[in-house]
Amino acid sequence: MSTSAATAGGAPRHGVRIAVIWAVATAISVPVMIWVIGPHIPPGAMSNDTRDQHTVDVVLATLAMPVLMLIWVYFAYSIRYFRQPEGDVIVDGPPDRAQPRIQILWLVVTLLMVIGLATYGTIDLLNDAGLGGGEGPHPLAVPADAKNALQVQVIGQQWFWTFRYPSYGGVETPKLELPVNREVEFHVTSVDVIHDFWAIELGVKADAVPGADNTAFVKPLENGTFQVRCAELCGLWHGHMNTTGRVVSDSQFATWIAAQQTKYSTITKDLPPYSLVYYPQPVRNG
Amino acid sequence: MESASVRQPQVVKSSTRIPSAWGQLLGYNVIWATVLAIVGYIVLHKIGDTIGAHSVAETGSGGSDQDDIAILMGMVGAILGWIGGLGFLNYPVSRILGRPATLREREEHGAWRYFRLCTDHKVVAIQYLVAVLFFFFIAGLNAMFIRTELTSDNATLFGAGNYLTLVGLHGTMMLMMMSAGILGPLGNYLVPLMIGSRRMAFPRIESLTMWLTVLAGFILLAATLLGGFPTGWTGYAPLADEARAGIDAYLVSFALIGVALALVGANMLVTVITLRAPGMHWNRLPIFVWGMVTTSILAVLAAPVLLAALIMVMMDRSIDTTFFVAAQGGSPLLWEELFWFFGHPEVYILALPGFAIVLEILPVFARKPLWGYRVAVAGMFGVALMSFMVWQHHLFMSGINSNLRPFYMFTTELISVPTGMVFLNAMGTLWKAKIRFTVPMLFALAFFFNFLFGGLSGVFLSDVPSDVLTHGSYFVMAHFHYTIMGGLVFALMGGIYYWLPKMTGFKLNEKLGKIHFWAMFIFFNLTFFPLFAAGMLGMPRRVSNYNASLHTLNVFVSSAAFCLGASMLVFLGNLVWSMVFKRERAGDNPWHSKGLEWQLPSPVPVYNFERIPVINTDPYQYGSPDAPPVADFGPRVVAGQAGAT
Amino acid sequence: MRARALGVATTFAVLIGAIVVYWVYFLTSGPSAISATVNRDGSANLTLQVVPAYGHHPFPDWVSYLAKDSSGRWRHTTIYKVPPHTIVHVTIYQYDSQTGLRNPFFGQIRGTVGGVARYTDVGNTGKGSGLPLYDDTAESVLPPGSAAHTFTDPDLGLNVPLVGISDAATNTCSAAPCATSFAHTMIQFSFRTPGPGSYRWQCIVPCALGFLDGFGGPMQTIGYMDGLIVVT
Amino acid sequence: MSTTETTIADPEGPEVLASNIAVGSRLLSSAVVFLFMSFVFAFFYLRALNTSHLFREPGANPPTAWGVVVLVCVLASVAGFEFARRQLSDGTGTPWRAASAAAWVIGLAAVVVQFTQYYYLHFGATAGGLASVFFGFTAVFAVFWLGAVYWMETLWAQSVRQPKTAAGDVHSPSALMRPSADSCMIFLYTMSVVEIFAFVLLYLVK
Repeated sequence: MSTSAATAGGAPRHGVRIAVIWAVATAISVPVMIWVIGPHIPPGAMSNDTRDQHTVDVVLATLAMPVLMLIWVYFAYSIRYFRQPEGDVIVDGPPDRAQPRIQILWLVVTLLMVIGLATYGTIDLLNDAGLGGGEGPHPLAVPADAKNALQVQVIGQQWFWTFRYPSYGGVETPKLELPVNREVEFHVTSVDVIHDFWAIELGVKADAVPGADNTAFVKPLENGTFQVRCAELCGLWHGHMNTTGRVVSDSQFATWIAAQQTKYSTITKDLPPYSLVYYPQPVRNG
Repeated sequence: MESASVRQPQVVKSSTRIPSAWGQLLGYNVIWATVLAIVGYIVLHKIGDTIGAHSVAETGSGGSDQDDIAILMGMVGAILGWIGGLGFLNYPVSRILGRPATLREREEHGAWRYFRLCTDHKVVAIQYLVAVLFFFFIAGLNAMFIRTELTSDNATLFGAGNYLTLVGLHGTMMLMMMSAGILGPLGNYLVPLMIGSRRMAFPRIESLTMWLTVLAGFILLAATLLGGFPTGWTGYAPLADEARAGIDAYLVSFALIGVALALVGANMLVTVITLRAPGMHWNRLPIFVWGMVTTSILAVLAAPVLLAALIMVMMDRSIDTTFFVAAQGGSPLLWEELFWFFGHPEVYILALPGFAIVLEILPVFARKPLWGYRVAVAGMFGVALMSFMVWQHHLFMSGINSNLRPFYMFTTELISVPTGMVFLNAMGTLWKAKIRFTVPMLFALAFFFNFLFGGLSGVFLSDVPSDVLTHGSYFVMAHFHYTIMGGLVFALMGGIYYWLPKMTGFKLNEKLGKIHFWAMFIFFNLTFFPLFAAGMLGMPRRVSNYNASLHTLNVFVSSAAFCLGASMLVFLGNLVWSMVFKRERAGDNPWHSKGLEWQLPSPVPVYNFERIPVINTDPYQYGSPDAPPVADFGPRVVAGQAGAT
Repeated sequence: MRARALGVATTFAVLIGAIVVYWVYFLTSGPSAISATVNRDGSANLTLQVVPAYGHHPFPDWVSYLAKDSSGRWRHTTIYKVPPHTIVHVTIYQYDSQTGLRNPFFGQIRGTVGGVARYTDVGNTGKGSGLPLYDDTAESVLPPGSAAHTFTDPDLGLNVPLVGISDAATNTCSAAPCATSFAHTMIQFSFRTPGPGSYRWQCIVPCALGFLDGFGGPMQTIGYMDGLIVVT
Repeated sequence: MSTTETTIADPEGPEVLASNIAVGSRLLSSAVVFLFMSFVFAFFYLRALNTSHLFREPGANPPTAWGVVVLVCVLASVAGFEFARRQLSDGTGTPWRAASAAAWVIGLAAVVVQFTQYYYLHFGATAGGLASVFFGFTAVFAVFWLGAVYWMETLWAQSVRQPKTAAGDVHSPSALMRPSADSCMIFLYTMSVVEIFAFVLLYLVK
C-alpha cells in the first residue's frame, strides 16, 4: 500500500481501498458500540422511560458509527495519499467536477437515513417513549394505566422544589417519594419564573412554567434514590435547587406519606386548594 | 465581450491636505464619540429620572424599580451621542435639508481613518476584525473564569450571582460578536473584491454597523457596572423581567447587534445583487460569496424578530406592560417562541460563514476545483430555508402540544441533509487532490472533524426521547461548542491565516501558526468531548455546583480549557509578532490561488480595480492549464495619464 | 509606521488589562463573612436585623439583613461562619411590615430545635392588625399572611417565617442599622449545625419592593436577602 | 503637509445607485414585515392562551375613533405620495412638491396623533395582554413610520432646494429622484399593510 506501488501499477483503486477500510472499521465499531460502550450509555434502567431512552441512545449511537467511520476513513486516507509531491513546485490535481450520479446517490442515502431516523423517533413517541418529557396541559401520549396513576404536583419556586399529593389531602412536602411499579403522573408548574424539573435517574424532564401545567408520566421499576435538579436557568441559586427523591415499596410509601401528612398537618389547612396552576399574589407589590 | 458598456476610468490627481494631528483630534472621531456618548447617557438619564418619578407617583408602584426608564433612556442617549460624535448624523441631516445623495465621505488618509467614519470597505473590514477579536478575547477570558469556578464542585470562588453574570456575558458576547464575526470583517473586505466592484452598496451603513457593534460590546461590558444579569444569553422571560438593572445593558446591546446584523446582511445582499462586474454570472460567483448571501438572508429576516422580542422585555420592565407576566395575561412561553424563532436562524448565521470559508479554502490547497459547486450552493440555501422551520426543538420539554414533536423532529433531522452536501463537497474536492498542509488547510480539515461531532450530537438532541435526558444539560453545551467553536471559530482562524496577507500585505508566521493550530485542535477536543459525558451524567447548564461524582471530570476539562486559552494567546502572539514586529511582505498571491481577489496587489489600493474587470470563468480553474484567466483587467491605466475616454 | 502600530497594540493591552482588573474585582466582590460568637458550652449566637430600607449607597431603598459581629457592631453582610455539630441560637430583630407568603407552605417553622420559634412584639406593634399579639410565645406555625420575611435554608431543612410589624405601627425605622427603640418584632430560635460546608440561605417572602413577583433586586443579591451559612 | 493621491474616479451612472436603493428598500420592507409579524404572533399567541383569563381585561379596549384617525392619516399620506410620484418628471414640478409636502406632513400628523392617544387612554399598560400588545405594536409602528416620513421629507426637500431649471446631467439629483421615489413607495405600501393589520387586530377583533 506504499506510494511506490501506487505509481507502479495502474492508478491504484482508491475507491475500493477506502470502501474496504470503511467496511472493516464499521464492522469493528458497530459491535463495540452495541456491546462494549452501549450498556454504559446513561440513563440507567430505573424506570420505563429511562429504559426506552437507553435503547434510543444505543440505536442512535450505533447508527452514527458508519457515518463517523466513513468521514474519518475518507479524510484520513485522503490526507495520507492525496498529497502534494515533495519540492516546492505546486502541482494541480485533476480538474474533475461533480458527477450527478454520486450527488444523487449521496442525496438519496442521506434522505433515507433522515426519514428512517424521523420515523424511528415517531414510532418511539407513539410507543410512549417520550412520556418523560413535559407534554403540556393536555397530554396526547398517555400510558395505558394512566387512569389510576399516582398524581404528584411538582411546584418550582425560586430556588427549591416542593411536591403536593392531591390524593392524600393535598399535603405539600419538600421531599419526593414514589411507590415502585406504579404509574406516576407529574403535574409540573411554577409560582414565579421558569424552572425545569429534571429527575435524572427517573428519565423525567418537564419545564415548570408559571401559569401553565406541564404533564409527564413515569413508572419507576426499581427502588433507589434519584437526583432532582433544575435544568432551566432560574436565578441566583439555580445550581443549588437540588434534592434527592426515593423510589420505595408500596408499604414504605404508605407509611412515609402518612408521616408527611401528620408532620405538615398544621400548615396544610392554610395551603391554597389544590389546583393545576397557581397565581399567587402579590404580583407587583409596593 | 461587452467592452463598450464598460466605462473607461478617469485618473484623477487629487491633492488632499492631511489636517494636522490637532485637526484630526477635533474632527468627528471615536474620542468625541465616547465623550458625547457619556454626556448623552447622563442627560437622558436625568430626563428618564423625572419621567420615572412621575410614572411612579402615578402608578404608585415601588420606588427602587423605576430606574429602568432612566437607564434605558440613558442608553438611547449614549447611542445618539456615539453616532453623532462619529459623524453619522451629518448625512441624514444634510438629506433632510435637501442636499443630494452622495456615496463617499471626504476620503482621508493616514492612520486616523481607522478611528472615524470611513466609507472604504477595506478600512471598515479591518476595524471590524480588530473589534471582533478584541471582544472575542474578553469573552474567552470569561470562559477561563468559568472554568476556574468549575474546578470546585461547590460555588466558592465567585458569588453565585456574579457567576451567572459571567456565564451570561460569555455567551452573549461570543454570540453577538461571532454573528457579525465573519460577515463584518471578511465579508465586507472580500465580497466587493470577489464580485469585481469598487464599493459596498451603502458604504455609510456598513461603517455604521461596525461602530454599532463596538458600542454594543461596551454596553454589554457595562452590565457589570449595573449589577450584572442572571439570565444567560437566552434571557428567558419572567427572570428577565425581574432581574436587576444589568439586564437593561443586555437588552440594549443585543438590540443594537440585531439592528447591526440586519443592516450588514441587507448591505451584503444589495451589493451582490446589484454591483457584480460584467460577466460575473450567478454560477461564477465564488462559494464564499454564496455563503455571505445565504447568511445575509437569515440575518435580514431573523434579526427583526429579536428586536421585537427585546423591545417587549424593555416595555415589560419600564412601563410595566405584561407581555411575559403569566398572572396578568402574558405568557413566558411567548418569549421562548419569539427568541428561538430568531435563535435558530442565528445559530445558522454562525454556521453558514464557516461552510463558506472552508469551501473557499479547500480548492486552493487541494489544487482541485470545488467538486460540486451547485450542490454546495443548494446545500447552503437548503440550510438557510430550513433554519426557519425547526425552532420548536428548543421547546420539546416546555409543554408545547406533543403533536408538534414529530414535525420538529423531522425538520431538525432533515436540516442535516443540506449540511451533508457541504461534507460531500469537501470529500469530492479532496478526491485525488494534491493537498498542501498550510495552516489555513489544517484549520479547514479540522473544521470537518469537529463539525462531524457537532452534527452527530445534534441527531441525539433532535430525537425527543433522547432529548428528555440531554435537554438543558452539558450535552447541549458540548453540541453547540462543537458546531460554533469547532466549526465557526476554526473556520474564522483559517480565514484569518488565509486572507490576512491580502488584507495587510504581511504574512502570518507559519511555524507559530502550526503551534497555534495543533494546540487549539487538541485542547479543544480534550475540553469539550468529555462534556458530552458530563451532560448525560446529569450536569445541567449554567450551574456552579454539580454532583461530586463529576469532580475529576470537571477538573480535567478545566485544565484542558486553560491550555486552550493558552493556544489562543499563541494566536494573539502570532498576530502581534507578524503584523507589528516582523512585517514580512507576503506578495500578491502567496497561496497561488485563482480567486479574483488574489489577482490584485496586496494590500489592495483604495479603488480596488483600475478598470472594472470582465469576468471569464469561476475562480476554481485548478488543474486545467488552458483555462482563461479568471478576469480581463484590460490595459493598465498608467498613473498620471487620463484614461482613453 | 511601526511605532504607531506598537502604540495601537499597547493601548489594546492597557484596555484589556483595565477590563481584566475590574473583572476580577467585580467577580470577587461580595460581603465579607462574620463569625458567630461562641459561648463557653460550645454553642454559638447569631444576632441579625431585618430593615425595610438599607438607607445607604448603593441601594438606599432595598430591604436587607444585617448582622452583629463579635465586637457588637452591625455589619451589612449575610455570610455567617458557625462552628460545626453544635447548636446556634439566633435572635432576629424584624423592623419590616407584613407582606405575606406566596406559597403558604413556608408559614410553618421547620428544622429548629423543638420545631418552634419564639415571637415577641416589642412596643405592642401587633395591636390593631387583627393578628395575634405575641409576647415571647413559642409558635410552630405562623399565619402565612403575617410574614414579613423568612430565614430559610433548604440545605439544612430550616425555615422560620418572621412576623412583620403591623401597618398601624408608628415609629418605623427607615435606615439601617435600626435601634431597638423603633417598632419591631423579635424572633428567637436555635438550630443544629451539620458537618463543615457552605449552605445557602435566603428569604422566600416576595419582599423586593417594585420588582416583578417581589423577587428581583435584593432577593437575588447576596448581602441583602440571600447569603451563606459557612460551617467551618 | 499634503499628499497627492491618484484615485480612479469611475463615474458611476446614477442607475447603479438607483438599483441599490430599489433592492435595499425591498429588503428593508421584508425585515420590517418580520418585525411586525412578531407583534401579530404575540397578539394571537396571548389571545389563544388567555392566561388567568386576563388577555382582555374588562375596560381595556382601545377607543376605535383614535385608531381610525391614525389609519386615515397613514393611508392618506401613502396615497398622497403615490399621487406625487406620478407627477414627478424631473423633480421640479409644483404638483409634485405640493403633494409630497402634504404626504409627509400628514404622515408626521399620524405619529403625533398616536402619541397623544396614549395620553388620553383610560387604561394603563398593565391592563392585560391586549393592552401590552397595543402599546408595543403602535409605539414601534410610530417609530418606523417616522422613518418613512423621513424618506418622503428628504425627497421633498431635495426638489425644493434644487433650482427649477436644472438640466438633467448624469450626476444631477433629479436623475435619482424618480427611482428613489419608486423605492420609497414600496416601503410605504408595506407600512400601510402593516397599519391595516394593526388597526384590524387592535381595534376591530373582539
